[in-house]
Amino acid sequence: MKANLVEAVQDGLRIALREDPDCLVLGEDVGRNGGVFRATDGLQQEFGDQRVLDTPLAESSIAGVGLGLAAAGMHPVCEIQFAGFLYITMNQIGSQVARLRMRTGGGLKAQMVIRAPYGGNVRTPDLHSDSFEALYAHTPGIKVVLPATAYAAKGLLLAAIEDPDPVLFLEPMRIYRGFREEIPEGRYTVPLGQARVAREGTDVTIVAYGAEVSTALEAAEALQMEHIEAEVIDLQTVAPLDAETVIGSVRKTGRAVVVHEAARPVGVGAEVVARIQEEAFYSLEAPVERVTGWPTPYPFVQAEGLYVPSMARIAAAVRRTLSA
Amino acid sequence: MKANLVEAVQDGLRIALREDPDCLVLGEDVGRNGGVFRATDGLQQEFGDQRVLDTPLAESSIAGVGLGLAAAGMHPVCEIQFAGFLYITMNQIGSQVARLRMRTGGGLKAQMVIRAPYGGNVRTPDLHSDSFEALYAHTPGIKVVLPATAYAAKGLLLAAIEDPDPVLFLEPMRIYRGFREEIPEGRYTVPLGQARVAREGTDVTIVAYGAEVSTALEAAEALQMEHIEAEVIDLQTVAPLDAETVIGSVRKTGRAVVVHEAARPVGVGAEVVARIQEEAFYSLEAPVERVTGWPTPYPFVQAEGLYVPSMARIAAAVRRTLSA
Amino acid sequence: MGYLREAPNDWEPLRLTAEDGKPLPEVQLPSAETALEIFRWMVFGRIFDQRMLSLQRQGRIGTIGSIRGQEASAAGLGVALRQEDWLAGSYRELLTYLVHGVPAEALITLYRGGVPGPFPAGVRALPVQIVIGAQMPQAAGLGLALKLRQEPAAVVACCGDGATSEGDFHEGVNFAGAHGLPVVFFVQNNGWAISVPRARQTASATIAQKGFAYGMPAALVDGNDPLAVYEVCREALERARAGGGPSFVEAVTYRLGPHTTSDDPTRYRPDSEVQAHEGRDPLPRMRRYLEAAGIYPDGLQEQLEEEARTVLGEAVAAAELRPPVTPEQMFDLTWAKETPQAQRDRERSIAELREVGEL
Amino acid sequence: MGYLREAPNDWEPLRLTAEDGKPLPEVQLPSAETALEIFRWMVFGRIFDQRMLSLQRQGRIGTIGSIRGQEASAAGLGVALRQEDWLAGSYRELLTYLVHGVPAEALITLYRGGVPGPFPAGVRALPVQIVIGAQMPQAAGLGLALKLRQEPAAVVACCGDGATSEGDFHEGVNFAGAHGLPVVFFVQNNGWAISVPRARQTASATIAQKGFAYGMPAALVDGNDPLAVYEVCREALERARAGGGPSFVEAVTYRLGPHTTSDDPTRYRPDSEVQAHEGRDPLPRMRRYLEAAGIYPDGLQEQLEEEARTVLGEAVAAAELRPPVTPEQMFDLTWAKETPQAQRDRERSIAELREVGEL
Ligand SMILES: Cc1ncc(C[n+]2csc(CCOP(=O)(O)OP(=O)(O)O)c2C)c(N)n1
Ligand SMILES: Cc1ncc(C[n+]2csc(CCOP(=O)(O)OP(=O)(O)O)c2C)c(N)n1
Ligand SMILES: [Mg+2]
Ligand SMILES: [Mg+2]
Repeated sequence: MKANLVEAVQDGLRIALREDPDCLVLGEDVGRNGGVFRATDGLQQEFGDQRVLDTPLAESSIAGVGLGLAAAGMHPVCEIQFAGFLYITMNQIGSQVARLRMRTGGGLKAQMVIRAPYGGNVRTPDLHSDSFEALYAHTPGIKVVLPATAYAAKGLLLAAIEDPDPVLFLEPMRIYRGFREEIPEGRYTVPLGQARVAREGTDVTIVAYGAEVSTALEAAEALQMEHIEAEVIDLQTVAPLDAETVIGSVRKTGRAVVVHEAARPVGVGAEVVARIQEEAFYSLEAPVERVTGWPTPYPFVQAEGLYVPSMARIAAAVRRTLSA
Repeated sequence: MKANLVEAVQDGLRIALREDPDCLVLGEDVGRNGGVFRATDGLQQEFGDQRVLDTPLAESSIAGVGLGLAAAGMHPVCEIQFAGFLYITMNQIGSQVARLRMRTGGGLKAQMVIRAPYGGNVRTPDLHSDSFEALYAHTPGIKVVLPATAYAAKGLLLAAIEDPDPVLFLEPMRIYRGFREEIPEGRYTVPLGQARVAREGTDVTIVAYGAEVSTALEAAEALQMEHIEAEVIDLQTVAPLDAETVIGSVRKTGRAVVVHEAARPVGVGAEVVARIQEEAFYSLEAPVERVTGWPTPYPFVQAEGLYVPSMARIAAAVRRTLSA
Repeated sequence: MGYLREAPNDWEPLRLTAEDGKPLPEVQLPSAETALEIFRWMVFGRIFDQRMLSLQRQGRIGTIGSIRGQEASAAGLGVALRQEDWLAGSYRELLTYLVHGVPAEALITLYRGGVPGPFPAGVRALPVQIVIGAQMPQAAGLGLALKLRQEPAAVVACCGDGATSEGDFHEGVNFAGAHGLPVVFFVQNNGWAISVPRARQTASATIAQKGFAYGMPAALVDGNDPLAVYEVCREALERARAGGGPSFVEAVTYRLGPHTTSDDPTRYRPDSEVQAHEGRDPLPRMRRYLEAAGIYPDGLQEQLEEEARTVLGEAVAAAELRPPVTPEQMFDLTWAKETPQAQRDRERSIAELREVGEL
Repeated sequence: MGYLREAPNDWEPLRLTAEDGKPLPEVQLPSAETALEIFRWMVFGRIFDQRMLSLQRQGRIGTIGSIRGQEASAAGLGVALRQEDWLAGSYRELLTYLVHGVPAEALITLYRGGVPGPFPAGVRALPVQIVIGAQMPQAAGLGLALKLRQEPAAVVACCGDGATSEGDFHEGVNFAGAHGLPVVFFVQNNGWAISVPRARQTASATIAQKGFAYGMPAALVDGNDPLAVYEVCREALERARAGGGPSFVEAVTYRLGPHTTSDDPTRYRPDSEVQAHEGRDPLPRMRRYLEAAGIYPDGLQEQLEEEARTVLGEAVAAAELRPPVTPEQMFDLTWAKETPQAQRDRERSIAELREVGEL
């Protein structure tokens, strides 16, 4: 079937609801409205309002209710309407969901998924464009997954729902409807914790995830004209980070550029750089570059195009590492 | 005067309350009880219950009320009883306090300090030992400060209270009463955003902050027996990070070890490593090592002594970088 | 058995006028001047809404929420405020912001993705809140500042029915209650939180009675009766300014338009419901009141509409003349006092943009 | 003027027995068997508290909260629970955890800084919560699961008076109300949240009436009258199990001991207050009831104390025999399904510890 990213998410949810009687979907406006991005469109009609549930407007409780459901053996998929509101769920997820297994000596598990659209350059209001994966990637006990394609979105989501650990699933809003691609009908999974080589190359490694994978691939295409062959790694899971795939690539290329749209300081990019220099130090021929959001809050819409890493900024960073 | 770290904090608060009529202190149990660590002991007696205020048990409102006070021109110092509860304040601080200036085009300022004791190895209950500086260091718009000595605690706190930007001030609980030192009477400040060379050395740079500075210094002393001269940098402010001081040291030593007790992935250590390799790449003779908490939640008390970086682990990392 | 006490359900919304605009018996009404002032702002709000929706359709501003149908609540509250009072509201209270002195140009700039501030000197308002509920504890903080400084002023903290579910709503109202702060909590219950109806937001019979849970007096008011809204707010605000502490007001109204320009309300609410509420539009109701009271000059509405259009035309023009936000501005607005390293980092970011010609 | 309605203040705590232990007129009392069961647990709680405080003083466990004075609430609630009900409580409900089937050894292990779980099969309880209020939405989630699966069971969500100020308290109770979930919210109002007295926590006249703000029935009960607590909880739990939805109970009691072993209550509350409450100790009150009812066998309390000491002695011994937590266990407990990289990272951490002989 052909699907764009948000349709792939919807298809994944439908399959989980059909095949797993313990699965249910909850969040703000996920019911009759089908979610503000239509990710849950039609699900309440098909599965009823007991399995596709509108919640009160209260994100901490969405996560906390999810924990309770999971503790009772269900497999909730909670939607947070925009990733910016993941600040509000930080306590329930960080202090509770991510630690339920530890605190109960493995007696209770938090098999649950928290989905949220994330990212910028879509001219949304205040706090609707933020990328908070780093906060949760610093929070061991929850896996953090960001698909970059429709295929990965469905496969990773189904893997996340059946994973016994809690998973934060961040969907790149900017490419929700960016492109349609052929994806398999029915259930398939893409393994969590495994990066993917999105493009092979020999001269430099570009590490990206989510919406920035497309931008990185465009940069790689452009660089090809300059006879630069960039390898593009799509992390897919940023926690636990699949450092090995990145290291393997950098050992080959000797150079790397890490890309994300979240603010620069203490972002996932820093972790990737730290890993590379820890494990591929002697292969490195130039400093690893980071192309990221600035060290400022996510800006006003009029400036956001300059904040989110562009193809040009990625390409320039590649050139810098090559001439270093 | 002689003071330990918590007494230095108290002295700083007293001076601010005396000299700045707009300053006030609020939090849970800060009044008659003087704070669970006595950091506000005696302040309510001296300044009354209008300026030293017990709040309801609700951390998000402590931060949010702080914002309101600051917007009206006051200089609140909010206490969060333990840093573990900074998860709860993430939304008010991240989406509100850190962005008030931006959102109002500079019209309103959030001149406020949020204090919290942080860190482990003190046999406290669940979530009372966490270090969440990385979450806030990834949140541009708020400065994140962690004193390592009584002298710095008072000077940095007074600087934070008079700084026009919001400051998260994390006090190392483990050394609250660890040692007494001579500190000046009356007002003095230690500048924010500036790291400090805690010990000079030539062979390796150890970067630490908060309670781990003492441990790093002990490690440096031990290494001296092996004729290794370690330079110890106390970051003092982790956001915005004073990379220049670190870089300067690493340019000299060619090797570095970064230490913190927070969980390893996407921690402040990763940022320090990224900075070092970005700006001192050609001086580096070995991979920068990180000695940190594990990639797990903060553990049960019985295992915490192995989680928090010890002198032995720091010294071993130094030896590894030297033999790399 | 039978120890549990059932939650009471004994509220009637306060009204000063009937649907036909006629005053109810034995009520005290605001002055003609006040009534006209409220009407003027209601008309301004209606035109502002039209204008914003049309700018959005033309791609000249971003997503915006419609305020149509809620002008009585917004203007009744706004006119009851004094200059020295603080306003803490959200995207649904744009009209109250305008009444309180925030220039239309600032709001248009905000929705153009620009820097909306600073507001003019003396306009006491927090930024237009987007994070639902976050303004509530902040309002308590403003109230605490007024109390500590013994200023005879009040704070009004506005939110929607959906917002009452948020933890921050609770913490903010409770704080103000516990410390007896001069804050009026004003909930516009417009029936919906995007697609979630009021009844599924909370099982409480009224939102008004939530005030009791925080130990403060409360009122339930017909939010389409601007005079009732005005009088209730005036009482609550005066009480607050006089040191009488916080209070809680639920104004029952209806959102006639979509939640925002990205919303399709036909997915979740029946046309018949909307039609019924169109018949209760507060604007003609207020006009009927003025007419019945004999204080409606011929052609007033048309004239006010014209005036509003002129003011807004100028505001749009001014907003569109503002130069777009630069990265430098974003850095300037991140720190009031940049550390040396923050300055180096700024330069580095700017250089990166320059290198690729994005600046 | 006069539109605001004052918050009501018309609650009297429910009691089945007077302070002297005599039943009040015309009340229905639980069976002798139930009363004795409650008493047995109250005695167990008292001895447990003594034992934990003494272990703490000996440095054999960490900081612990005292539950003395609150045994009536904790045991009355606990005995009203059925095996299939879920318990979501905090450090102050240790006795309820014990009644509900959590072994003393598990709790002692928790306070020894070890892994307290898993609880025995069939014991439905969330971990002992330390983050104030966090259990409330979780309890709603458990309730939702029971509702969806149509299990005739209930959830009890416990917290303290201070906890009612937290956003999570609000969100959890509201969720249960909005979705009509089988959850009983049980607040032990012990007068203090560390040093903050109940009156400064919220201006609400009672905590009980907060239930109304969520549309659920509520009760205010004398928390030192274990029979009243039991009967109110039984009604609330049965209602929930039968599909009647959530309810809200405030039990007014008093913390006779320090907040925790790190607390010095003389800093913030007068001895006279504590003395007055010592006179209302629920344990002798319950004993007086049993005696007056003629169902108190000679020497019962001493015998129960002895039994409790034996059980606890064994539990302490067993807990102290458990090997200390290893880093490997922490990694095992972080992920149920470790990714390949997580496994490599674990090995690296362990190797680092081995290198320096810390393992
Ligand atoms: C914390 C948070 N969660 C979710 C949203 C998305 N959102 C925007 S408006 C809205 C509904 C608000 O309903 P209500 O409080 O009734 O106000 P109304 O829009 O009806 O005026 C939601 C869910 C948000 N902006 N902030
Ligand atoms: C979120 C959070 N904030 C603060 C604390 C510190 N703390 C522990 S117990 C307590 C007081 C709790 O009071 P109450 O809810 O009345 O329960 P009680 O201890 O009286 O049973 C506080 C402030 C905490 N554990 N969690
Ligand atoms: Mg609404
Ligand atoms: Mg209490």
